[in-house]
Amino acid sequence: MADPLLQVSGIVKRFTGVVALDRVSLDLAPGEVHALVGENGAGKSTLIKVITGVYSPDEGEVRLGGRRVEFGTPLDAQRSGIQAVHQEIGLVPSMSVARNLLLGREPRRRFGLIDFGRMHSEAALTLKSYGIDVDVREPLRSLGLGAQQMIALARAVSVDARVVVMDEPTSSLEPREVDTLFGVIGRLREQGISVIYVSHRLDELYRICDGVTVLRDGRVVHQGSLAELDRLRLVSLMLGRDMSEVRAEGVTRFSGAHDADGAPVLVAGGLTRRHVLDDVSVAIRPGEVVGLGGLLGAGRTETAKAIAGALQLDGGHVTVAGVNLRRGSAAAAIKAGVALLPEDRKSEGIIPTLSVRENIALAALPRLSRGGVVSDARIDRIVDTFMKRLRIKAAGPHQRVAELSGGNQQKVLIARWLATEPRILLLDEPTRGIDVGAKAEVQALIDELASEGLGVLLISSDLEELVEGSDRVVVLKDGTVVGELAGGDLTEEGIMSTIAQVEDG
Amino acid sequence: MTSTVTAPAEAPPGAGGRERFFGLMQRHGATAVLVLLVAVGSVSFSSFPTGDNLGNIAITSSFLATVALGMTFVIITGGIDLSVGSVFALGGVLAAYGMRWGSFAALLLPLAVCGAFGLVQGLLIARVRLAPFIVTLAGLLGARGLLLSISNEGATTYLIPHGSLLARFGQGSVLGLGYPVYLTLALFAAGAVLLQRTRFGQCVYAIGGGEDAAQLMGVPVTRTKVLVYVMSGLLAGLAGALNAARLSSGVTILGTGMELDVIAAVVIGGTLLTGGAGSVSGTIAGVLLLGVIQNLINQIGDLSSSYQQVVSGGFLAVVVVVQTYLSRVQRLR
Amino acid sequence: MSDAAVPLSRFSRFDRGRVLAWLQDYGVYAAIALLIVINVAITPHFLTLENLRTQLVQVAPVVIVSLGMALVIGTEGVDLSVGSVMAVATALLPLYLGYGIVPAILVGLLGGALVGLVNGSLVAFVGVQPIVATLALFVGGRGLALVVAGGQLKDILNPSLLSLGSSSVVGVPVPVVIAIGLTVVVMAVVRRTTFGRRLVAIGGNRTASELSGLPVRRILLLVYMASGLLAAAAGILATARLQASDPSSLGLLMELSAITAVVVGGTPLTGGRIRVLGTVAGALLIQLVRATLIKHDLTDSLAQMVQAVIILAAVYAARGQAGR
Amino acid sequence: AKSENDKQAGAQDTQGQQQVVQTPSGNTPSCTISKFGATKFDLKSGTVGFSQSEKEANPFRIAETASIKSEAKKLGIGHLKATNGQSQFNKQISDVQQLIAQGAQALIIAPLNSDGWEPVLQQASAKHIPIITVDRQINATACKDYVTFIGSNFYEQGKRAADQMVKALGGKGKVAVLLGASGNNVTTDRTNGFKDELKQKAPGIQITFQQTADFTREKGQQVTEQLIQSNPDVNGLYAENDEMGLGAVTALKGAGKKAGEIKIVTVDGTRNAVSQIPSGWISAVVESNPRFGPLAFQTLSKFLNGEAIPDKVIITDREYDSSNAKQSVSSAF
Ligand SMILES: Nc1ncnc2c1ncn2[C@@H]1O[C@H](COP(=O)(O)OP(=O)(O)OP(=O)(O)O)[C@@H](O)[C@H]1O
Ligand SMILES: Nc1ncnc2c1ncn2[C@@H]1O[C@H](COP(=O)(O)OP(=O)(O)OP(=O)(O)O)[C@@H](O)[C@H]1O
Ligand SMILES: [Mg+2]
Ligand SMILES: [Mg+2]
Repeated sequence: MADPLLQVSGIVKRFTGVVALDRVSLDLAPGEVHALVGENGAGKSTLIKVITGVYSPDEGEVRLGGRRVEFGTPLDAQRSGIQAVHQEIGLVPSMSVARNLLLGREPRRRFGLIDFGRMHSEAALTLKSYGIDVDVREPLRSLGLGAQQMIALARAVSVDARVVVMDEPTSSLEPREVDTLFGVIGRLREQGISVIYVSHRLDELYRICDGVTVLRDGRVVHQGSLAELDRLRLVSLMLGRDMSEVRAEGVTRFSGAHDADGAPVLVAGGLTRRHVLDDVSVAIRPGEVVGLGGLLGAGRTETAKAIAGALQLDGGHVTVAGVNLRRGSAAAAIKAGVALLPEDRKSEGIIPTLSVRENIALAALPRLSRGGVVSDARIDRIVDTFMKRLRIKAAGPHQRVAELSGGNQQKVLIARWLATEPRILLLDEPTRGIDVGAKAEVQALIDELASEGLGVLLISSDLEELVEGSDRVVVLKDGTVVGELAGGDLTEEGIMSTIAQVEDG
Repeated sequence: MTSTVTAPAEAPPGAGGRERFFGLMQRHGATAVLVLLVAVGSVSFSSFPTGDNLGNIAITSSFLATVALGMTFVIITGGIDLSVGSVFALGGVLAAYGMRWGSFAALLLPLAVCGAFGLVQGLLIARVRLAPFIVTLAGLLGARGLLLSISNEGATTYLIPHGSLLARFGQGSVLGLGYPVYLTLALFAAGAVLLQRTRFGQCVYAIGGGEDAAQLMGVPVTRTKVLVYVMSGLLAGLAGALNAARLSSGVTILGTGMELDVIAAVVIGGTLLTGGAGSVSGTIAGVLLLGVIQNLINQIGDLSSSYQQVVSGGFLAVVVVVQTYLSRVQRLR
Repeated sequence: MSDAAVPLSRFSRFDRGRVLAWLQDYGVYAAIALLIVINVAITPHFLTLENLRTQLVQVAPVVIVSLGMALVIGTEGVDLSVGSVMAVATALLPLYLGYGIVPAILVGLLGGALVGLVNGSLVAFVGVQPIVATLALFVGGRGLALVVAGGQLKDILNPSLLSLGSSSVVGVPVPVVIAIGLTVVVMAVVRRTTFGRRLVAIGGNRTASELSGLPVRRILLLVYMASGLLAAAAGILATARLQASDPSSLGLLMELSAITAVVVGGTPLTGGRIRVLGTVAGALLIQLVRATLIKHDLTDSLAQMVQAVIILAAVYAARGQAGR
Repeated sequence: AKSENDKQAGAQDTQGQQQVVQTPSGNTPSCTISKFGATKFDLKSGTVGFSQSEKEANPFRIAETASIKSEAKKLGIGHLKATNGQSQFNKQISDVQQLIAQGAQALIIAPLNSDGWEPVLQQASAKHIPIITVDRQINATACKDYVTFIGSNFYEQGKRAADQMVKALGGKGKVAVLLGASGNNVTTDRTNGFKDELKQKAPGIQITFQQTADFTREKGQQVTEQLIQSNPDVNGLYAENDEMGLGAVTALKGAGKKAGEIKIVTVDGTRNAVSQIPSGWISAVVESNPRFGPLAFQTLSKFLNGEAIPDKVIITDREYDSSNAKQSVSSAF
């Protein structure tokens, strides 16, 4: 192997008391695609932040091309040729797509003035090559999370870099975009650019990664070539459990069909919002898991939000158990038993300043209090139950939720909604960023909830999950329903071809 | 919505005139209210739309505007600068004090001291990471204290002699508008270019839109924030010096409460206090709105001072409600 | 709401982080202690009961206003109108004293609540940014108070109202008792009620709170009304103590004192977190600083600069809490 | 509404003691309309502008404005345009400029500050508008930049307060001073007059404490509360206005002191303060008479009629002490 391009050695990083990284070392050869795997909270993002200059390590050193480097800021790292796509995207939502893409390297005219005409056309062109066709002048926040992820990616690889670090770049991407991404990684590899790749989707790792580092509780538990490590062993290393135990569990934890019977508990009809949704109708029976399929920007997130009363609509109605919901009121929907797990947990989900405990109790407060006074005992009970049931990894219920790893934050949000004892669960990418172990748990949970009689709407960019988990999948495209698949027709290919058909016709 | 601030945002495909109209309103809500108010004023009071009167509004507003220009940058980064009123007064006193070494020194001294003041505040905010509100509140006290100690607890008022270069600049006028008005316009033009058309400006927006994200994207956050506070200090000092030149003296009792007027002007101009959005053209409109409101209250004439306050608070409420409403129509789309 | 309950076992050996965390949580208290020690050493007649009373009585209205301000700041807002609300309350009082002290106080409080209602409506329903929404009443409120009072300072002669300002309960002056009582109430509201939990959540992430079904607008409205009510209560106490209704100068610059108290006490201006006791401590700290400077007869110029430095030092000690 | 004591001193101040011109009144009258270069106009049909500096929210300003307005009414002056600077100096400058733009033919100004009138003086002299300043002087040339000044001598008031203090203390003791707002001319003059006179007349009296209480009652109370604990040996207190003095009285009462234990001397002569003299809480009050209306318009019409005007019209202020307080309290303002 050639001399390592990037050498990380003996990194220790502590946060008030918690040791997030404990003497972590890692070598990266030029052109190598290196997988960094581990459970939620294992320390992957922290390591990446150390490498990219966001954190400075308490101990240890980073060498780039043999020279020791110390980055004070991400800017220093970028100047040395280390680019990153961070887990929480790390773009500015209020700025336009083009500005986000080209911030800091805008095309300029004389006197250093930015040439907006060229900037917009360049941005549009770049994004087109990644299959993103959007108005680059619109603010970034108007896009779905998947599209934002692609933009962050395009931003990171469109400059000269020596190392590109990707922290869960595919967590919101469809198969089509994943393919685009892998094409990009292939090109980087050919140019001798190294990639550190973090993902909880194991099959992706096997498709593109050469080496692997497995982290557990901040320590390296395995390092070597990925090809030599079979999938089962990888999982057992990550989770720190026996091979046999892992083997017993399948790929996904869905049991298959549920027996949903009786009248639909939720009927949404004619949901319409200009430019976004056009006459979308969905019905869910108790005990049924209905999937929503579609490409980026198909309007799945909007559909879920519309049902939950979180989106202003131009038309349409939502009834729960025969009762019409007041339009545009999230409170009314929640009261009727509709719970929405939002896609963007950072801006729409967690309350970063509050503790795990308070985040979990938030939506269920009316049930957990009497006469406006909260009952700590009841909250403790519920929080305890869900922290155990979902295996939330935190220093304790009083730790600030912002300090949890991404996956654990997601579990906290799921707990928040389960605590309200909903009748209908709208899950927008529920397993996004969750590790294999936890993912299986969440999937099992969805199954279990459905069999307890909950109606579930499942949105997932993981097609396998969608197909395995749903009883029926409604396929959306450009804000309209273009098909519905169930039973034998419900396959990954089926969904893709339904979408493609419309495209042709 | 920063993207719409710069480039003339094209209406989305298929959008009707209605949406284009609201788009325009969102960017120029304060301007629209201003135009309305000027129209009403002109119809109601014959002595309002005269050249003299409008020239007065312009020169009076020009100092507030200069200070507000710096504040606009600060607020877009998500910060705030409460020290501007004191620094404004300090700038004036320093200018008059510096007159003993000539007009040139009289201009340089306030710029140097007030710039340094901004630098210290900026470093405390960006490097030591103290809350801008508190740092600049301390700055408000500190600058006032400095002013008092220079002026012998406010007992000494230094003068800027008639006919000195500085005084002539502060008091002269062409075409019915004072020189400071032209300088302010030039500063705003430069400010607009800096904010909208340079990388520095992009960084300012990015920091306000999300400081952590901006940091991750490689924005020099610390440097940009420090610079923004330096700018604010410089502009407040400059405005103070020019005002002193106009008044021919370093009046010590100026600037108390000015910070709130400045913040109000900036926010009415459509800049979000949470950062990430705003424009300098809006700020001009905001400043002029305040000036016109004040002028109209005087035009009404026989109001007691208490009623004047009530009316001006009421005006303010109506203006922000209308302005907020206009912007929201767009945001909801 | 200190969330520093990370189990001690997780702290490995001596830890810089631990010291920092302690400082962050208790910086204000440390600063107060330090200032008291310094005063005992250098200020004559400092350690007397009389002096303690003076400081507490003077700080009581500031504490009460700051409590309301803390609630507002917890929602990521700010209320500039508190000083004007005090003026409104003090202007209303003498007008209704003829009916007795209780109706007069109720009218004063009502005035404060109404101002809060207007503020809250502008913020919650119209969506105006808090700083400008409350600025309108900051300007207009005092004018209104002066209109109501006919621009006049009026002496207060009603003995029961006066005793509110000057009498004591078991040796503790009534204003102090009231301030302590209100502190306990606000603390209970923040810690123990759904309202309290929700208002911090709104400050932490408004979108998420809306999606979680919280009645965001209603809560915001109530928070601003609470701030108005508390400011009015402070205004009434200050009136009783001054033995005069002086709407032109009562509560001037109170908004800055209150915001400073809240922030120095460790509540970030970015919302999402409220420290009630810290706020009280912040107010005490400012009071002590001012008292020290006055007692040592510093010139105004020096006093202002020293005050600036001390505020910065206190916030530096508690940094990390004070928001970005 | 039903107030506790509806008969409290109101703004109606008709039977009050009018201003008396000091004799000999400074210089000999020398300023005439032709020397000044103004154009004559008929007061009844002309426009007169009045610029007040502070809100009419303290007895002095209330009485001053009321006096000007009622005198104008009495004389049948057609257009009196009044503005209020709300304690912001730049606002007062632009107020006056607006009055000029609105066609004021003569100006009566109660300046907030003595320096900094350059822009106004320039505009007024270009249009030959006569200016009379009341209660505070403008630092400029009489009969050239402005016609004349009518008012008290603040330095003199300070000196007279010192004389009263010497009398009350018997020439020996420790005195605390409650200063007015920092940077204010009135504060400066009343302080300097007091100190200079003490130094000269009673070296046995020491000033051991001086802190600003911003001319307000509340601050006067708070500062006094601190003072009596840190300086328990103080036996005299000079408050530069009545309000601070009354605050000090409240503080002393609250601390269980007896009337006369600390001798208080104040300046202004409001009814509230004078009525504290018989009970002994206040030892003496030096008057600063705010009823400028009659004298101002009398001077103005003399000037317009071509008579010569002195360049300073200094009024005699009364003093109240235990000998005359009871009788004169009804004529206080
Ligand atoms: N700012 C912080 N303060 C305190 N603890 C932190 C902080 N950031 C991370 N941690 C802790 O460090 C550990 C590692 O977190 P990290 O985000 O690196 O996990 P991860 O491997 O990226 O997990 P995921 O797969 O869920 O993204 C976790 O226990 C987390 O709680
Ligand atoms: N080609 C595209 N790729 C990505 N986003 C697009 C595209 N075209 C349009 N968009 C925008 O992205 C927004 C995202 O919509 P929405 O979030 O409802 O989609 P989604 O089906 O949930 O997809 P996602 O997986 O991104 O969440 C759309 O409103 C649209 O404005
Ligand atoms: Mg991570
Ligand atoms: Mg989506």
